[in-house]
Amino acid sequence: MKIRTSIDEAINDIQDGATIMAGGFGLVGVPEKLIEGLLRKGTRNLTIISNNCGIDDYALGTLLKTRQIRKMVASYVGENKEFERQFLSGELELEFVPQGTLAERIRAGGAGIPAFYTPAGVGTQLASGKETRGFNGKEYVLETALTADFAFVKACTGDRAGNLVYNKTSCNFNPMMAAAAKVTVAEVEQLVDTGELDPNFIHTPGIYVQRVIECSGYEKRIERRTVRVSGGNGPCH
Amino acid sequence: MKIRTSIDEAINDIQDGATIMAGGFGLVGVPEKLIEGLLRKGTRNLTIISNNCGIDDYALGTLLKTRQIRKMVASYVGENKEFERQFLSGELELEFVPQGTLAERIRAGGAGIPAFYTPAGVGTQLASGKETRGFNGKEYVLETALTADFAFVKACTGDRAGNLVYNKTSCNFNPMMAAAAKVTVAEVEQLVDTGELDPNFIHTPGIYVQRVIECSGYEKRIERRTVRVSGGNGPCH
Amino acid sequence: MSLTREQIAQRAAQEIESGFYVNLGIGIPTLVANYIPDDKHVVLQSENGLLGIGPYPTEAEIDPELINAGKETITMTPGASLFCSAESFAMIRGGHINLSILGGMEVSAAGDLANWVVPGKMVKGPGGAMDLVHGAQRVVIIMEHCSKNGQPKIVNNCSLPLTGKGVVNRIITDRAVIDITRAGLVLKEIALGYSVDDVQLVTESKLIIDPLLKTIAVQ
Amino acid sequence: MSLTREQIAQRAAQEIESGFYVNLGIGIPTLVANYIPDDKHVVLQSENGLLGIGPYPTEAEIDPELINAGKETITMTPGASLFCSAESFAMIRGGHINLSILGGMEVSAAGDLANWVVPGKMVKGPGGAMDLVHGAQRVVIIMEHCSKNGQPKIVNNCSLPLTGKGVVNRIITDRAVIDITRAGLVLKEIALGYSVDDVQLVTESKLIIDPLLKTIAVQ
Repeated sequence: MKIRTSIDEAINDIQDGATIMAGGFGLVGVPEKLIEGLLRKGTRNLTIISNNCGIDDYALGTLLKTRQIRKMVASYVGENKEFERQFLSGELELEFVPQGTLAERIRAGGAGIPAFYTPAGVGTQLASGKETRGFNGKEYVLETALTADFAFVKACTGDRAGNLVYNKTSCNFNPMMAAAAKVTVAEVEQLVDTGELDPNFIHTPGIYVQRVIECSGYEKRIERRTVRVSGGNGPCH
Repeated sequence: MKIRTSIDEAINDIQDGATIMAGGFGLVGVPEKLIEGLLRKGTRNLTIISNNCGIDDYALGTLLKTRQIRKMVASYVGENKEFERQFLSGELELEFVPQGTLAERIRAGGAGIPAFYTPAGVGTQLASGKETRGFNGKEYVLETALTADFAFVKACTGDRAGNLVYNKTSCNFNPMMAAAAKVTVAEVEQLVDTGELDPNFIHTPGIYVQRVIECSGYEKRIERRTVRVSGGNGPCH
Repeated sequence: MSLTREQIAQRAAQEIESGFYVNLGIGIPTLVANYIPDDKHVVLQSENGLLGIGPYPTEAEIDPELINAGKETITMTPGASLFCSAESFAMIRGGHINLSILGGMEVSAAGDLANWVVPGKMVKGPGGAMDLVHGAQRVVIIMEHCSKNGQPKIVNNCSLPLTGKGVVNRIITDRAVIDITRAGLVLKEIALGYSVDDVQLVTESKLIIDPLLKTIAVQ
Repeated sequence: MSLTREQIAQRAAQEIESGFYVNLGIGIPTLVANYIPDDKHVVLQSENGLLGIGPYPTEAEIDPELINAGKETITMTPGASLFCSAESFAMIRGGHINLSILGGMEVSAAGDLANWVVPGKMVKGPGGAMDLVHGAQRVVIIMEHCSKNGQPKIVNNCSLPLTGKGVVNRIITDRAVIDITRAGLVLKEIALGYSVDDVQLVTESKLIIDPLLKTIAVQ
């Protein structure tokens, strides 16, 4: 019942003005097929919660060109010229959130925690106007949960029950987002039968995922291709 | 550097009056060898944070007979006669915490979150005297982080870097406790070389674990042995 | 005739819809699983860290490290997942569980629940009940209609320490099915052989009679 | 002679002790990894969800889904672990990282850090820096001693928007190593060829001279 057979079907009920979380760090673990679907669908006036905003011709960056995004909630948006242009002209609203606070606010949204205290941002403009409070001699800022109408997540493998497994650093924001939205749509590179995944090693339990779609032809763009000479050691990290 | 070769060595610096977290739910995932070590060592005046308190002749229950526990922080302590006697006589201090709040307070302790709001316990005696606050029309109680001097955790497999993997429902409170203590001691059934565990499927990253000891001869007691007739269906869950 | 424990469980199973994620409490609620029809796709959650509780194991299948929240040995269904207690209660608190069926000692007309302190007995602790009553989308309480002394357990105000305030959606007893609504308690179903007056007599709060009042359908 | 970028990285690597878990910021801090001696056992954390960063991959080893926080392709060391961003920042915020080495634009005498807003440029966002400066047990900032206009970057009060207040433990520049203490800024080491006066001249706040003042040891 969770399986969808086309991206368009998987997102057909997303309305203009929706709030959408999208997984990924840089260009890794990005739900690229679902974002392409949103581009085709032309849904407008979107609030997007995502750590980054893609690049000009890939991932969330493509939705900027078509002016589908009204507001962006992110920790870092550095790699995108069109973003800069729209923000400076006032077309695009932007809320910066420290990366750890962003991750924790999304986790809180999925975990029924309405608010929590964190040290990140205290004394900076990102905490200005927010309530602060001392615990054990240190000052913390109160941050509230983030939720969304939809979450777009990208996994390596999924099953028919909605269980997901991520590959390496493509995990990033995907699991928390899966839990924090009313409807979570997961695009997976490989769909397996229920029971094939080891229950001990599920990253996102199926309860958090309402729709699963198997996709192929992933670009998996590389933002900074850094290599060492084979056999060599340096530059080593 | 994290590997210890005897339980006694692994816990030799625990002082009277220490606060110790111990993993496990019921009798599953209990660090039974470390608790036996504490019994041998005779450390007294302990504050124990654990979901349950074992049974009279196994796990944390054994430390009650020897009066090593001064205070217990738990969600459920139902299976223990000596516990009842000491509590009713006033020898043992007891703090009840709703199970989800206990899990989240320990997670907060390891995650640098000093306090958070939760709905559990609002309007009950467990929230009496605690600060409450409304968010989006619902009332929540402020709960603070729990930390400890030591955490005792039990894993199925561990490596020399301190990475841990748990088996089935023996996971329970172990991962959060591993992160919430100054010194975490992990007893494992199988110690493998660093690099043998799949990095994608580590339950507790090694950064949280200061000491690892391989143990054998696990009892793994069963509290309620419930079976169905082979081939039959009912009672089915 | 009042419903047996098995019949209460049978009636409670009718609360479960296909596609639901359900948490069943310890005791009679655990029996509810036996009455979920095979054609309903239901996933049972256990707050000690399992989604997808299967049948009890055969002797050969027993794994001491696979238990439910009642500490019984169990198995897993295909598609099950295992996780830590923080994730388990994030799942519960975050509203991802469609339904929780729990036992009760007292329920008030306002939906307050008391089920963790047994009068005259050592207090064992709340376990996960205080989290479940706030987290589950719907909370159904199953219990005997009266105490052993014949006193009402559905009351204007709970006398026992609360598990949660205003958290119960429905009560299923051996004599009736009652909804907690803003207007008050609504009598929805009644056990065969009981009259509305019979049920009101053992219910402290005034009952509103549902115009579609039915007989509880159990076998 | 002022230290080169590589020499600053080399000096910063001396901050790392065997057994440390370390988070290195983007830019020059990333270079620090090249100067960790092989006999030190050090685990590098990347806030996008990896503990145990290894060398850059060979062409054959490249995995587009294995990157560091600077979005560079990398490998993993034996014993590495992968996790989600919430866990990664729980690890950072919870004080489990022994040391974070980050770049800086201004540091105040009170240890305030400004490093996320570049004057006259589009603000890209704080990334994980605001979490790291509070979470790591020790924060070391590496930067040029002066701006391109020759203005001091170690100041009484930061003029740029802050990343964190009172968070820096040590500053390593091309000319000096300076500790932030309750008593004030303490000059610990000085680059070969510079005098104390030279360094004070380009430092807005008054320096306390450590009695054991040394020359920065780099190659």
